[in-house]
Amino acid sequence: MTVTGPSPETMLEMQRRMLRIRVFDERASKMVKRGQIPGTVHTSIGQEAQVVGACMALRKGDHITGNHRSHGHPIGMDSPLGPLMAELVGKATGVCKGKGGSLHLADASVGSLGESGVTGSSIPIAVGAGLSAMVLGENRVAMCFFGDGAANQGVLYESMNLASTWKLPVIFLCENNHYALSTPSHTVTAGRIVDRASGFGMPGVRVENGQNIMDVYTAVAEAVDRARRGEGPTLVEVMTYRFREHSEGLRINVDYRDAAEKAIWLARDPVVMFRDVLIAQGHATAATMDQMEADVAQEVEDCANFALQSPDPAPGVAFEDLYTEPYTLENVL
Amino acid sequence: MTVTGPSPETMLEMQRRMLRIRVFDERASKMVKRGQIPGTVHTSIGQEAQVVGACMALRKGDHITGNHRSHGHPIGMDSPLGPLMAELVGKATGVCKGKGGSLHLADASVGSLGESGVTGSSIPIAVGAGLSAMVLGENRVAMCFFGDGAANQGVLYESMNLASTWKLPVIFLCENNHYALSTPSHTVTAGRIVDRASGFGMPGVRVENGQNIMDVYTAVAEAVDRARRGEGPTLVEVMTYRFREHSEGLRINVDYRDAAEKAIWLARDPVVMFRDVLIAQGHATAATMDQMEADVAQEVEDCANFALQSPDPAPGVAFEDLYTEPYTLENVL
Amino acid sequence: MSIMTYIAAIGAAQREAMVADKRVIIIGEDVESNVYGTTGESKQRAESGDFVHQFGHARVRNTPISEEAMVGAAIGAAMTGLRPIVDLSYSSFMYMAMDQLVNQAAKNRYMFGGQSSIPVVFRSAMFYGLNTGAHHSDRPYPMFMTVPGLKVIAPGSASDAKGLLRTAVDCDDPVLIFEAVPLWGQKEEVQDDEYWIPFGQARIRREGTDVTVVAISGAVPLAMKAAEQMEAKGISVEVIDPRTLVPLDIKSIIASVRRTGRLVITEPAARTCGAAAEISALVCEAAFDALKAPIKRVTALDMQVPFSPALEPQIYPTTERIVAAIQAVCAA
Amino acid sequence: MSIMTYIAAIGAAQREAMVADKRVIIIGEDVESNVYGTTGESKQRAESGDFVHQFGHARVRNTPISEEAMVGAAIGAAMTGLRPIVDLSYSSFMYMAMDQLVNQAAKNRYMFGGQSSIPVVFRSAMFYGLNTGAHHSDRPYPMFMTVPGLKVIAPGSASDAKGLLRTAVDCDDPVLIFEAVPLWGQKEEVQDDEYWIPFGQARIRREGTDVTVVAISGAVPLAMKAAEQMEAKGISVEVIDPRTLVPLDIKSIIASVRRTGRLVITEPAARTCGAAAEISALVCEAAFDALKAPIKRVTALDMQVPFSPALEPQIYPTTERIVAAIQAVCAA
Ligand SMILES: Cc1ncc(C[n+]2csc(CCOP(=O)(O)OP(=O)(O)O)c2C)c(N)n1
Ligand SMILES: Cc1ncc(C[n+]2csc(CCOP(=O)(O)OP(=O)(O)O)c2C)c(N)n1
Ligand SMILES: [Mg+2]
Ligand SMILES: [Mg+2]
Repeated sequence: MTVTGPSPETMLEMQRRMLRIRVFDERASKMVKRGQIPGTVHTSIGQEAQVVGACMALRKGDHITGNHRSHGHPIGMDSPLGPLMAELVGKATGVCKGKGGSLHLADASVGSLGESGVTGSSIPIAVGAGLSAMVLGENRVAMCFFGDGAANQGVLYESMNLASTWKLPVIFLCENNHYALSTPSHTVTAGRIVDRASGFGMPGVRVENGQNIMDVYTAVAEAVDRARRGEGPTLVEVMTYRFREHSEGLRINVDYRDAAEKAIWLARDPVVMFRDVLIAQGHATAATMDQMEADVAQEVEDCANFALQSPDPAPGVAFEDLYTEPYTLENVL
Repeated sequence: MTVTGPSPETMLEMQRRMLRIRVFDERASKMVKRGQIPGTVHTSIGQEAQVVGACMALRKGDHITGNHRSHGHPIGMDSPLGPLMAELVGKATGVCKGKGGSLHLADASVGSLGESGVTGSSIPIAVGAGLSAMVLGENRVAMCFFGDGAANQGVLYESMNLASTWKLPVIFLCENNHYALSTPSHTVTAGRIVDRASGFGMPGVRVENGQNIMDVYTAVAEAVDRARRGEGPTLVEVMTYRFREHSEGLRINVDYRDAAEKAIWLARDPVVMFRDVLIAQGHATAATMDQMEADVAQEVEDCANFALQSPDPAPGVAFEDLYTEPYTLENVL
Repeated sequence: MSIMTYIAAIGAAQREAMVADKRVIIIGEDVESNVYGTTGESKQRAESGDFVHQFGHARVRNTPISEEAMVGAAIGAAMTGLRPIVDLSYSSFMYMAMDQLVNQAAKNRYMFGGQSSIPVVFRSAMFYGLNTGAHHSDRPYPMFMTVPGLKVIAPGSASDAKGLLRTAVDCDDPVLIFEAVPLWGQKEEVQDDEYWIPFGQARIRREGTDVTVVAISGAVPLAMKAAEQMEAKGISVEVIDPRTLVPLDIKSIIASVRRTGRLVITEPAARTCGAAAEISALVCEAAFDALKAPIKRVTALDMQVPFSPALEPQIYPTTERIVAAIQAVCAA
Repeated sequence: MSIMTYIAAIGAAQREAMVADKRVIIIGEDVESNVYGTTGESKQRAESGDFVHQFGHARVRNTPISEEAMVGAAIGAAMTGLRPIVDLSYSSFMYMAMDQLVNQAAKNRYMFGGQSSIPVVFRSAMFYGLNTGAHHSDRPYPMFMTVPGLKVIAPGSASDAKGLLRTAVDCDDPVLIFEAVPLWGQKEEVQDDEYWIPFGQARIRREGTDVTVVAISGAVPLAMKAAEQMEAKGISVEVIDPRTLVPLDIKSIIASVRRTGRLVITEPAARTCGAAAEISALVCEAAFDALKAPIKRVTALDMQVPFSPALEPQIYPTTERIVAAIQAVCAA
């Protein structure tokens, strides 16, 4: 069976989610600069097609795990923005009560099991979600997002081998944005990541133009479909690019990405490109797109205000959730 | 450049080393049964061609690391047997002063950096030896031995990627004896191990008949030659079989290896087969082979007596070598 | 009641837990063939006692040698509906999975504000004193005590092992259970029916009035022997086994020290930053006024484990060293 | 002499070591571009101050994100002629390499009867108190103190950092150096020429007669502030920084406690089984008779680290908590 293309409604929703990531991350970046968000954030700006194309191939009940480049994944699953932004700001209304922050988000309401600040570390968690699906006979799929840098961590190959031998419904989604922090992928990665799949008995698919959301969606939907049929995991490598620095506020004075390369990729803006597609295919007009962008801008405006106006977590919240039973200060002091 | 075949002398030395492993391990097995060797040992009986064919492709100055199936590797590098057997017995004259035992042997005199009781754990150590060779400009090669079971440990893939990107002179030698303890390789391993090489930008070679020492030698010699030329690492998977139980004294009442399979492999005894080859090719006669076997039997007899008659390590030896500077009991009590 | 070995009690608890709750699964290397003896009545696959036969391959699963993925998958499975028991065999292999244990198992629930719970049990066996060498002889439980979010238990007897393992499986938090292999063969009267021993409740193995000996895991029988020997000398020794180290029943220990005024702590782990150090520090903080003598620790030495039988016994606590410590604190 | 920050002192020591010995190499993620600021004068690659320019790519190597292989390769390289410095960046990432650190670095020389030595330095930074969340805020040095065979150091100032790192690089055993990022920006007078500070020698940061405060790593400046505040109140506080935890200069600590009769220990690690617990136990064993009051610990709580600035400061020791502890032991 092949996957039928997405409906116009789905395509419009894709654009909406890409916009939500774009505007949310742009706002988060500003809020870091203004000191409204403590620490730092890693934006998915430029990678929206790769994120949303993958997430839209999933359905309610499926699970995802992710990494430090974290907001895009839950937003791609349609997380409400308010609790996410409140989490970045460290407020009581944050999706993790202000205890996780940007790098360590989870939103159970959309199947997000957790973004891991430790790269690669959340990969086997998704394998476990696949295991429980199989053992409990629940027809769900688990997808883990990780970068080209994390693709050099051994746990990925242990996880691929385990998922493959057990034929678990898991998608290994490699976000290849060509760099791990300041390190060019080709200088630390032997061979092509996608080619590592076959040695572990699973198909490997590479989306060469990860800026084109339809390409990403089609490839991932095929993999998800395969997983649901009980045929096991797939490795999907999506070629993309981050438009901004590794993390907000980070200053690396070495030009590790050359200007020409940057220019080429910046011209491939997934949000702009797909807007044109939607209009060209008659699914939208400039006016409806402008409206959508205005709506998203308003939504992000609201979530930022919600976050900034929310109260700080009460001091005692720091001492909750270490264990399932209540844990009093007396225990820890 | 292709590797020229081994000289008759080399071929005779191959047989001698295989015999030394065979008889040494048979003796060690008996000594475990008699309670002369504490703990257990893992024999390489049946895998002699795989071990010696690989070791003979190396030369003095090269390094090896290994695993719990440990004696074969240093013997393959021509370790003196006395200190090895004394180590298994836990004597002062042991190659590690009686502090390592069977699973944790090292013999610096032949370039053995250490057999690791923790499977897979010695793999990156060999990568480090390759790194020092390159940085210091020393033309040596490092080879790590690991099993089909260890091939599912992530550290192998991190190590292969690192050696490959840095083009280090490292040979990854997988001893595929089809089982990890009681677990059939195919039940826990997706795809073929050899096929995992290409995804990490290195050649993978599989020796289908690992009982034939010439096949093993040729394949490994090519890989070593490549490494010496500065062309980087190779993964060599050698198909073989262990003739005995996973470890001596271990009793698993489940027949995890079926009789038919066992019979086929036991008929492929590398020591018997190569003896016939040497005679058929006129490099030896039945008489010279009998003599070699008698000499090795005597050598093993002597090493066993040496081991049994050697003194126990002095109590204080337990408190040496934790650090390079002397460490007195006062520090630890 | 029946007389049962420690390892049989572990097996019994696993079987009971598998019967009681379909969400419980066992994963690990060679669990299907029952290599380590806790997933079958005997090692005979043919027998009905075998876990694979009783519960099926879906719930009793051999894993590749991939500790990190195995542990991570167990955590992910626990976050999504299963209650896995992971058999890590030797404690010395836990380091392969350290990131998953420390960064995922211990932190996820907390970091994510309680959105998930992680009901998973990690079993490992401390094979020390058996000439297995430094790669197979670690007693690393203190390392895990330093990690908030993990529960760490170390049963000292068969009956404790059964009741505590049941509690561990029913616990909604990650639990690490450390079994001392020198105890595996030790027998004790064990209830045949199901029972659960709550965490954080020490067991007073022997009452006494002159000195308190806190003994952990494999050190418990040594402490009991030492107590008998001292009794002959007219010194009354109270032996307490905390049984669970996180949470730790410090109240019972302090109450005992307030009665006796003297404390010796013995455990098979190395000295530096061990459980004994923590207990010593807690007592010194909370019951300093009651102390009549210095607190003494009888632990393994800060040394790796040598293979030779001529060397290895020097590393661990012995009845003799415990006796000497008791005499020293009683003389003070 | 010049005024230097802690992180600049680390960079200076690395540069001196690279100049002094061709066998010294630096490997780690993003070391070539000097992301963390210890492999270049500034972050300007163009500048001659940059390590890659000065020493070349063969000796300053970016690694893939493969902590386990990176650490293992460094160990193997150290066994065969190099003296690597491994930059592991955040301490919280060390768990990925735990097996290599514990089973190889700490055990190889011992298991193999001294056939090899392992001169390697593992640098990692404890980024706590900076709202980086639980995956980036660990202070795990006590975990490594439990492993015989490793040396564990935690410099508390810029001058100590420079001298101790030089000693670490010249040491023939594996050394783990934990740098507290809250100290990275702290300045101190540092000798411009080369010098080495021996391991196992505590530094008395301040002499005093009423109470001894042992302060570790990031807790040192807090203890110094507390001491000043107490001086105003007429209480004379001696502040000791052990500087190296394995080996530990317990003799100097005991000597001080014998003078003052009172002890407070403060450190940024969690309480259970921390360095403070070990020091407390050692002092209670060796100087019980000299103690006039209970030993108090002021450590991080046994809690994971929350992200929110409204929550995180509650987790760590503060000057206020140290002051309270000093007053408590002086009142006793
Ligand atoms: C185990 C571990 N090592 C190192 C880091 C530090 N670090 C954070 S992000 C990053 C780069 C990750 O690159 P990639 O996986 O390609 O993701 P990207 O940032 O490019 O999206 C590094 C090295 C980490 N968080 N975890
Ligand atoms: C990290 C680790 N996990 C598990 C073990 C226990 N163990 C020892 S040998 C072995 C099987 C190894 O199989 P393989 O790598 O194929 O080597 P073989 O014994 O077949 O030569 C296992 C699981 C170990 N020593 N180390
Ligand atoms: Mg990347
Ligand atoms: Mg095998």
